[in-house]
Amino acid sequence: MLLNTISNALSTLSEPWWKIFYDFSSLTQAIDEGLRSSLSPFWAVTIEMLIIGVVFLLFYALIGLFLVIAERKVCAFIQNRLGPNRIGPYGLFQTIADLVKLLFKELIPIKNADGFLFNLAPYIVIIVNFMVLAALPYGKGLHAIDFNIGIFYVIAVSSMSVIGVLLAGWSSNSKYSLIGAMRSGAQIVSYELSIGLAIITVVVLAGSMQLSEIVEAQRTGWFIFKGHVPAFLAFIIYIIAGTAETNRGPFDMAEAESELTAGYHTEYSGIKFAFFYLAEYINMFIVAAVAATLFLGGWMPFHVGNWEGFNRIMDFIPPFFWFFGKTFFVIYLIMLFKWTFPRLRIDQLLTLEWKYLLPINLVNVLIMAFLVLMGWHF
Amino acid sequence: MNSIIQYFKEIIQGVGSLLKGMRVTNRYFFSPGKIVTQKYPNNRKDLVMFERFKGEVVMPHNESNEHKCTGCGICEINCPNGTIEVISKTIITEDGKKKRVIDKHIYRLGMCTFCALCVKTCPSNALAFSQEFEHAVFNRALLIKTLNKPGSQLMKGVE
Amino acid sequence: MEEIIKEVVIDEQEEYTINMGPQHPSTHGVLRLVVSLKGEIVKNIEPHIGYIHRGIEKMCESITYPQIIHLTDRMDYLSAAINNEAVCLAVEKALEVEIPDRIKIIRTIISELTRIQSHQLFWASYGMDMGGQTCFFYGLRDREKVLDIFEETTGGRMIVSYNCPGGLMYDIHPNFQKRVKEFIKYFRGVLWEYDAILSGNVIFRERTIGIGRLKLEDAISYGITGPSGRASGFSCDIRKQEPYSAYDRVKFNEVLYTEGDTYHRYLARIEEMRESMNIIDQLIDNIPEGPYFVKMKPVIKLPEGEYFQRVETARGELDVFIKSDGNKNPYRVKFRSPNFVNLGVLNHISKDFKIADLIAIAGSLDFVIPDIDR
Amino acid sequence: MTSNQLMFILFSAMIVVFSILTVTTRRILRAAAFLLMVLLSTSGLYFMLNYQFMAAVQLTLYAGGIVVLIIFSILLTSHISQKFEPVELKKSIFSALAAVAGAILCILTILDYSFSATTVAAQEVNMKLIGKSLLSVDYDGYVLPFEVISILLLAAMIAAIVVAKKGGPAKTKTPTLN
Repeated sequence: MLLNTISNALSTLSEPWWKIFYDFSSLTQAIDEGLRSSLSPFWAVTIEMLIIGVVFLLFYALIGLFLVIAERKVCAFIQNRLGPNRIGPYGLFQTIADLVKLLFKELIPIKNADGFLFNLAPYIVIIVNFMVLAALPYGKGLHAIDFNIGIFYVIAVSSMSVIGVLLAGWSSNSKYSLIGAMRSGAQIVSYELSIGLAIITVVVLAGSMQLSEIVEAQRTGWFIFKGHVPAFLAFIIYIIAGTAETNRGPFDMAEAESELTAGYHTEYSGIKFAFFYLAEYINMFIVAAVAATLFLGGWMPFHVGNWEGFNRIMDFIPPFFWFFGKTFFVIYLIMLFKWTFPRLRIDQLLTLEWKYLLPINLVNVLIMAFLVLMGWHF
Repeated sequence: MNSIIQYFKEIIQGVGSLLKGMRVTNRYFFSPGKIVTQKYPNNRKDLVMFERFKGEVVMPHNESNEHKCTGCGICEINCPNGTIEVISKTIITEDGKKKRVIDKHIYRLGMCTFCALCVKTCPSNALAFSQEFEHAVFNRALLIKTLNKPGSQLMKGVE
Repeated sequence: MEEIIKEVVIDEQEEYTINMGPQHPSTHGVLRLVVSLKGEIVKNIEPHIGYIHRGIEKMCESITYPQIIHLTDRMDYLSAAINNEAVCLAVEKALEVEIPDRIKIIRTIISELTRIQSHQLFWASYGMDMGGQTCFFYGLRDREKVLDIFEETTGGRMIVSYNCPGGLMYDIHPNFQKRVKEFIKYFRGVLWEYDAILSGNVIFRERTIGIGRLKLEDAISYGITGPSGRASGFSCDIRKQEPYSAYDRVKFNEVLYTEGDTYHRYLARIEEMRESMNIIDQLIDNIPEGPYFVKMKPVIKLPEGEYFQRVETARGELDVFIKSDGNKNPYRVKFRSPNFVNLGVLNHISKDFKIADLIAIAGSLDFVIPDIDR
Repeated sequence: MTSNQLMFILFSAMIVVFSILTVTTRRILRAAAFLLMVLLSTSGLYFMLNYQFMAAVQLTLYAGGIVVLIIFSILLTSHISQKFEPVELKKSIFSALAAVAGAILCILTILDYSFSATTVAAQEVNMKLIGKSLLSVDYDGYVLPFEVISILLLAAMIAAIVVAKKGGPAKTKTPTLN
């Protein structure tokens, strides 16, 4: 019945199917109308929620698996290696095999651990990820919720992922885990400031917190070009702070394997470990996606002034692909950080935040506000 | 004022050094020709080991199943950890003389440290290293090898 | 943040201990460090060794001199050829054998190649300790080329067993000179990457400069040798002080720094790779023709007495002491291994630093655990 | 029943259950975790009301800020094996009475107020409006409370630094953050 409704809805689409890639709103509206016409509002909403839930579950798993293999391949190429090359063409199914392995692995119970919190922690991290993913604009009209306060919501929700890490570290009843959790707590809490301020710089430029409006405001030019130096600085700071926020790259103090073996998830095994592992990659995706949305124009194609022909060609690439292209570019940057730099020490990490990023950021916001007041941006 | 200049100088120098490192890694990412990985089990056919590679000790036999081992036991004496055991037997040759020849030359690959003393000290050059390096077996007993082939004989002219 | 952790420690204890090892990613083997921590500050380190003790010195008493060589390979497996050389030199000294130039020069080249590959692995694993995993693969990529040279000539990659009393096991491979020259050319070309990725990196410098400072007098009194000692200004290069093999005929600088911190211990090794390449440059074209071994008696018996030989391995001074009672087996063999002595200073220089610094300091001392335990 | 009602019931049930769990659990970090759930459910209610700004503030300040702070201080001070003693009977009776009295008072007050059903659909609050009123000096502007709270927080921060510094400078060779 449900499938019928959806296929009916699809058949009412006036445009050819590939046009969907340019504007998803017609598709989503068609499904919505189809459901509402044949069902009571309660069931219509429930089914819509279910569809979105399933889509995000799939999306989450796919992105996670893809990013893991991507990271392994990227780091392999950086290090003059081939990377996974056994399972599937070019080893592309390696992560699926890994996932299956992790699913079947024993979940080792920890003596004297706080079982409830120990089991809860990975889910907190995962749920937070889902909540953020729902608010991102993936393409034109491809938006689960378009909040008025979009970007504020993203910061608010992502600030909670640290709780999962802290709980995991504490409840494992292991010293390595506890030190890892402490470090990551200090790190995430302080780098949130930088992320927030970098985002505020963009919000000042855009004049809105709604993600769809922010993207729309970049129709005439991406913010990284529009807001010249301050926007560029904010972008750099955002990338650095975002890398730190996801416990990655040179900032992976929380799991520093040469010091703390694996930090806060030392004691986790099997699928619960996989949750943390996956969450780290989804976090990276979120950071990159937000960077792409705020600074690189989201799903907006790249336009240059009045080169009509060039702009026309750019418009041919669907917005969906623009979004993911930009996101993966930022992800590549973040991976490059991780595979190039040695790890910082915990006090250097905090020095970097409080002595360098934060003051520069504050001044940067001021400059940006001044630019916007004077109307000096493009 | 000086400290402010210092502050920004530090930042610029730091970022510069980071970019330098990223240039190296980025360049390698985009140069797939530099990949050094060998796809090992796939390249078995054209994988050539160096001729001196110490894979395992073997006793070369010629076409007529003859080896050069006289059973003197010098390799056994020289082996630092008892890897080699030479079991000889006495046979009566055609002209009626008693002669000691090798019965079994036992080589325990699992204990070998590849010091090459046996190969080097062998007076008749009966032993050599092969380039075989895939030694993994499921049963440890398979690592105990008899180097002289069944029915093999001492090469003519080797004493 | 640090402050808070320091004062309100878990379970209201002042200090708590963490077992680092025997299995830990950054102890490079089976070293166990019992670390007392106050927050993240290291208060005391107690190394527990012996997890890989094989009794090499005792084993030497029951085997002949040529057989000892293969055991020395397995002490400091990264300086295998240099360890071999030490025993060979001691035996040759005892027997008063005149060693031809060809052997001396080949030994020196192999030793310096060993030193280079050891420092390459140091660079690789040190980068890994500091969290830069790419260093590990670049280091191993370059080391592979040295190992190929070894494999072609000696038949072994790490465990070479190339020296023997009276000379060498085999003559050098015909390709040897060509390949060594190719390697030197290649390695000179990629050494700047080492600086770009690690030495010059601001994060790395911040993490190592001024950390784990070892004073000159401490270096001398603890007997820290090798690049770690020379970074503190302790001129302890045996190659300069008691030249053996062909070191008296080459020109090279002893890498000396005065700072003695982690960064300079690291830098000393990088510079030593350059110096080693200079030494090889001077020798590689001047290998005279001749035999590759001196004919020795089939059973080597050392005259009664005590014999001593010092060599400079990649990690410091290796001393071999042989006491012979005239038999074909030594009466007693003692190795003064550099790693065991260098480990002794770890507690002294890493006190009051953070646990992350401990990793950096321990890494910069460049331990090879089998050499500590023997 | 509409989906709105269902969600409302779900959220309120979560709030009630987790509140009770928060005060009855004998492990301190679990209490913090349950408190987090309560705060999350509350912000869920705000989201239902389409009052997203408030919901996000609830998330950042309470869930992301206060609870993290609480958990952090628990991490620093208590060990995993610590449990609270069960409360004495007398104490629990008194606190139950106090709670019931408080609940009765609240319920009476709520019942006293006649909630007129509105037909207007919930509207999203304009962000610009919130921003302007936060910085306005008019009668309904919030600039004065905003500043007062800022000064209060500043004072608290300075006090925290002073308290933390009491032990004297750390005797470490590396610079620590202060």
